[in-house]
Amino acid sequence: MNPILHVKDLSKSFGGLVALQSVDLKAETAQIVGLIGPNGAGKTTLFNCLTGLTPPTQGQIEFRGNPIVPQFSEGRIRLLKASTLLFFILGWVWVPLFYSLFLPRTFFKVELVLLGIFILGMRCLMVRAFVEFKIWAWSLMFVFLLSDLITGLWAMSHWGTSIALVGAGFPFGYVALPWAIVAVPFSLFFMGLLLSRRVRLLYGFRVSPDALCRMGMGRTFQNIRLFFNLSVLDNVKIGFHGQLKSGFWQTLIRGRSQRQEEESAERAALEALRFVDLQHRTFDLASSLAYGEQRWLEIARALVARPHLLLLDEPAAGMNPQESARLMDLIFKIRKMGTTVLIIEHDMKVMMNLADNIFVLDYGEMIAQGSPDEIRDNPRVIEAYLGGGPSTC
Amino acid sequence: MKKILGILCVLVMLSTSAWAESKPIRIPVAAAFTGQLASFGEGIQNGALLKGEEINARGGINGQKVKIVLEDELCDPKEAATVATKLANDPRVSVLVGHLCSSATLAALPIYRDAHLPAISPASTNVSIGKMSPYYFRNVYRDDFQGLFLAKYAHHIKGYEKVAIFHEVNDYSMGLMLAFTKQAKKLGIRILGTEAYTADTTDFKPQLTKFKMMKPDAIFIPGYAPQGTLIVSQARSVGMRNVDFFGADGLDDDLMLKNPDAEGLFVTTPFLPDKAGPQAAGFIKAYEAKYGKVPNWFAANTYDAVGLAAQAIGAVGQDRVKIRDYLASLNSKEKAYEGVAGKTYFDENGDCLKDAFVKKIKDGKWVGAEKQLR
Amino acid sequence: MPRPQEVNRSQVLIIGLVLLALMLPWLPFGASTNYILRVLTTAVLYMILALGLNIVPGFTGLLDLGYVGFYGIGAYTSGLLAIHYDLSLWVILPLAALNGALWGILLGAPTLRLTGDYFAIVTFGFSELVVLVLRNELWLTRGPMGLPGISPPSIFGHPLTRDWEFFYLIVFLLAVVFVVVRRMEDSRLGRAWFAIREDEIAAQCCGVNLIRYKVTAFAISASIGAMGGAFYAKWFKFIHPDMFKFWESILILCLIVFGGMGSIWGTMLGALILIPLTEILRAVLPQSLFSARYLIYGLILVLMMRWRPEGLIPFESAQAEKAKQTQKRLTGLVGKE
Amino acid sequence: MESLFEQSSLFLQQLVNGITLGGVYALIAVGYTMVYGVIQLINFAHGEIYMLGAFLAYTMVTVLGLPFFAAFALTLVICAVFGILLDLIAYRPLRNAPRLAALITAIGMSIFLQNLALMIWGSQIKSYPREVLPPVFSKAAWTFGEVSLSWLQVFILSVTVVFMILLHLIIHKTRIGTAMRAVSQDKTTSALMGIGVNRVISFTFAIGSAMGGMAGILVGLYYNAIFPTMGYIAGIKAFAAAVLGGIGSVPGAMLGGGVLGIAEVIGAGYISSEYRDGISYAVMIAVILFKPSGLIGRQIGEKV
Repeated sequence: MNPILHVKDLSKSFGGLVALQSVDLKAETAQIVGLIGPNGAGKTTLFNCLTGLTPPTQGQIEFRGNPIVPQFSEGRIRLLKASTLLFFILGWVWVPLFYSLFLPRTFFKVELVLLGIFILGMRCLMVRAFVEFKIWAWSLMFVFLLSDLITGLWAMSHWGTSIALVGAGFPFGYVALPWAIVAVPFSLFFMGLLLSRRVRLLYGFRVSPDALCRMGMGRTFQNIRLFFNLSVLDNVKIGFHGQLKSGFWQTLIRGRSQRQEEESAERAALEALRFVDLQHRTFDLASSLAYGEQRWLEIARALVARPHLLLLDEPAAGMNPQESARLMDLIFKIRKMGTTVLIIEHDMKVMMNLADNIFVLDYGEMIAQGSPDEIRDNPRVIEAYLGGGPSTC
Repeated sequence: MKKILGILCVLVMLSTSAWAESKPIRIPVAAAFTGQLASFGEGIQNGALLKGEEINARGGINGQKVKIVLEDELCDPKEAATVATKLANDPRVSVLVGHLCSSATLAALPIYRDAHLPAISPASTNVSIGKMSPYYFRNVYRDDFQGLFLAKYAHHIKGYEKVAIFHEVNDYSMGLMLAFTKQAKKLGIRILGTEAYTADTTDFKPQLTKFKMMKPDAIFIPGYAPQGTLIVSQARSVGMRNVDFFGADGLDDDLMLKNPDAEGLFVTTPFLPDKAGPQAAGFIKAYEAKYGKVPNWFAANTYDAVGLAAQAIGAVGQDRVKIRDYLASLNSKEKAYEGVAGKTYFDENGDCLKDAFVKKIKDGKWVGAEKQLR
Repeated sequence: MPRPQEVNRSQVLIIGLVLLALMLPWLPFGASTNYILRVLTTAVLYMILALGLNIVPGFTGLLDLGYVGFYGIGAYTSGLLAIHYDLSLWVILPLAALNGALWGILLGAPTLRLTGDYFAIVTFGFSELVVLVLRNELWLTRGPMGLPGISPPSIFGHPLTRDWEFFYLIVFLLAVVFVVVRRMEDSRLGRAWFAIREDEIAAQCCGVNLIRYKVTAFAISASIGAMGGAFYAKWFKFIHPDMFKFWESILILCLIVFGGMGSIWGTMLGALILIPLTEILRAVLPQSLFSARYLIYGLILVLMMRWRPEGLIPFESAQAEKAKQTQKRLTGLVGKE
Repeated sequence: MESLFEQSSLFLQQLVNGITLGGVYALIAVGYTMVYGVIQLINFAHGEIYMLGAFLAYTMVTVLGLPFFAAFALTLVICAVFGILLDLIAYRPLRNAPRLAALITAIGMSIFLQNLALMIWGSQIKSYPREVLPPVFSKAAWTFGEVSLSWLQVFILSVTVVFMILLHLIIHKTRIGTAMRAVSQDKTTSALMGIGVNRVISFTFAIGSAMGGMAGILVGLYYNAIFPTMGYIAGIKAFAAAVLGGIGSVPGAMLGGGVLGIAEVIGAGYISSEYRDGISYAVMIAVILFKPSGLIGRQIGEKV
């Protein structure tokens, strides 16, 4: 069986500081996986990498069989980009140049030709930035598309269709209608292509956190991040966001499908709240909740979308023993639903009882892995926890 | 329920009776009395109040006193529209004197038109105003006339061959610039360059430096005095020593006198104290007695506009449409209103034909130019 | 059958306000009726503008200082279409809104990934550039000469000229905008905006695509602003670049800060109080002080931020009220079942 | 090739004008950049302090009859105090509030001050009377053909450069400068290290405001014009300069001011004087969009 989450050789460094170093981690479906380690071991950084908030420096993460970090080596990506560049140069430079050869020679004034060449050069230069999703390249691209269209149309109205069709634009607009006809659909197609996850990965883009969430990854935060000024119900409904589809027009028209969606969101939210036993606070503002309740709410918000993988960052922090016990029950229940739970926890007792499999991080390195019993007896773990800090370096 | 109705009835009676009881005839004067153009507004205010007092001293209009009501619109089109609505819906108002800036006038115009309220502008010179409403009159010449006049003056009297234009980006300034350019080209004056500035700039040096290299005989500044005085000083400081400056009535402001660099600058003006007719002498005397300075053209034109309004009310009573018809009937030299700033009579657009004069700064004072264009 | 006590308060309020608005032109204010109506039309126009602006800083939590740019774009779209093509208001309004939205997307798509302050500054620059273009492109906008002679709107061939007709028209527009904004707020879209406002990172981890929802918010806000501008041009019959200066943005921002950023009723209340206040100031203040009336708006911004940053009707209480309504509805449903 | 010579001297003259303008922008930009560096706030009211500086000196010279250089020095002090007060009254209570609140307060403060000045001094353009200024200011310091540099320009440039160097030394060589740099990195940690954060912030405001006030006087002298709305446009342009150079960096402000001043003057002289202000806005937008760290600023990462 494929693991639901597979982290391979993942590294992350901030400037000179190495936060994660060649971490490997595997989680099977409906497993509870624990992640422990002393403070500053890189647990939260790992979570941020998993949810797409921080791009890893190196390595691969596969979630439900999909890679979510650019999947090729640097060289492969460079090759891909180079070939795209070639493709682009053909499109962006050759076509207008070719057409401009048909122009009457009187049109070529030195400044205009220089301007044209300069702009074409800019087009070539921006291709890479374009593929890398740089804002400026995209804005320029838009301007170019517009200018292609306008100059093409202008040339057509000025010299008549037939001349424009052989590319009368160069000195004044450097491109003409035929080029616009080629370029616009081509560019639109390419833009659309870049929006799909697989192609973006191919070009070295990571998957964004919201896309990951919609793929079935839910998380809570170490320092609680709720929508404090909204009601508890709305908080949970936002967690259901990815499950809904209605956009601007549906919202405006309020058709049947939109109302049904809203009802389904409401039902799911209420159910999730009942699941974490918060239904009595449904209509209060999140800011009015007690600390422990806020933790439950965060879990409910992450759960409502029925994620395949739930990441819990120190869920038991600030909870009393009774609540911790309830939390354990809850996590078992979540596992029973078929959800994998990856959990960071300091409370060893909780962890030993809970986890099927434990990973231990220390100074960004995965130092141990195994069942709770194995971990308990592992000398390196004991050293990391008891021997403490810098001496192990 | 009865109670509420009762209160409403009382309110209605109160409000209607309040209007009916007001005795003096109200002549509102709407212009910018504060803000950047306040010094123009000051002339307008003084002229209007002086005329109001004089009318009242002579026993008012048919025995009724006149009350001049000042409405400040800051030369802001939005404010002008609000003020216009207020006036248009005030039944005590049958004619008004107003609007200084053309943009304010254009915003207020449709409101007066819809309310059939005649208005006389003493200072809006924009070309496009006249045709837009039959209820709008002005006793000042238009920008195109002024621009044409200046071009002729520059050519025939001053003999300029190369002129640069430095205009503000506003309706008044650009109207003048276009008219001047058109006429100058006909007369064979070379326009070396046309540059622009906005009202909130104080740095004119880049444009002036450019002008300096062109070596013009003179620079035409069709703008307002606050910027005009800066332009002149900065031009001197970038090293333009032997260049003349001239402008239109927007520069006709005492602010220019404080600037020693402005010596020799000449402007067009609709009113020239030393060249004015005999009926102006009394006005100038009274004005000097009251305000301690020589009246400018804003004061004179407003003085005339208020007088014209009063004459109309005296002739046909406080009826908006009748006043409008009366004003429109003053359509020839014979029927013209004799004011301190010359005769006022209207063409079919409500525009008037008037003479322009040239005055210049000499020893820190405005004096009429020796040679006037006839 | 809903029992009488189940009719909720805001519905009563809405019906009451609409009735009041419809009655207003016929109340006996004597000769000043038209003046009052004009001031109120301005107030309602600003209510619309404030509702539109509110979507960006109020719902999405981004300071937008360039709102007046869209207002100006709408006004000039409307004015130019009216002058050159003599289109009806009902064609112009959607076109202006569309044009506003287009520029909103063009500006928003690259800028919305900036952090708060930079975003504010870029939007500010945008609005100033709009004014510059309106002022200098004479061939299109006649520049500082303004656009006079815009025809008044007409309904079924009857041209509107009287003040009460414009008042009814703007109240109708307000009703439309109100319904639109209410629907946005109480939906998946609105919740996504609120989530972004409250915590961008958490929102992202809940599956909210930040850029998409920010751009949507910006575009909707811009189109409402442009619609306000379109009405303005048709109502004023004259537009001028100076009408769309940065001050207007500040004024509208002041309205929503005063009323309560993020709460619909708050923004409307803010406009309803502050806009007529200008007219009261005109009557009360001496002439020399009136030109400095913006002093009061500046003071309002500072004091509100210091003592009551959430405004007259705070966002939280609006949300709490909404939650209460939902509770009533849901318990009602449970009761029926 | 006389025309070529003329062209080049025109260009040189424009360059001189541009550099002077840039120096002024740099002086204002310093205030923005320092405050932003320390508390990450765009102090919109800074442009107003610049305006107040010009007006204060004007009042002192005309009403109180002080000699020019005394008024100059006194204005710097008053502006510094004013900056501290501004922080104390408006911004300090909001230190822990959302950034939006502080930004709105800054805008409100700017409008308030501008209109206050409008009430006090009126909207008419004022200028320093010539009698009170050192007469040497209007003389040319250096003339080469058509290109000239006046003593006033020399004065402005030298004041700018001297104060910039002084500022650089303060920030990098003194205790308080070190404290400022520490606070700009992390307020909480600095407080834990025993730095009086509020004192440092006050100091920052004082220095920035003094510079702003000084720029106000210099501009008032250079263009001979003081009016209540002068701070608005100049403030925005100076902010653009600060962003261009890299906000948070003092040499950056200097560089940004110079580049923007030259760009503006050259743009107004050669491209279009109508779009003069637009050049600054466009530069600002472009820099923010494409290189938010500016020419020599450091990248400010967002904390997750």
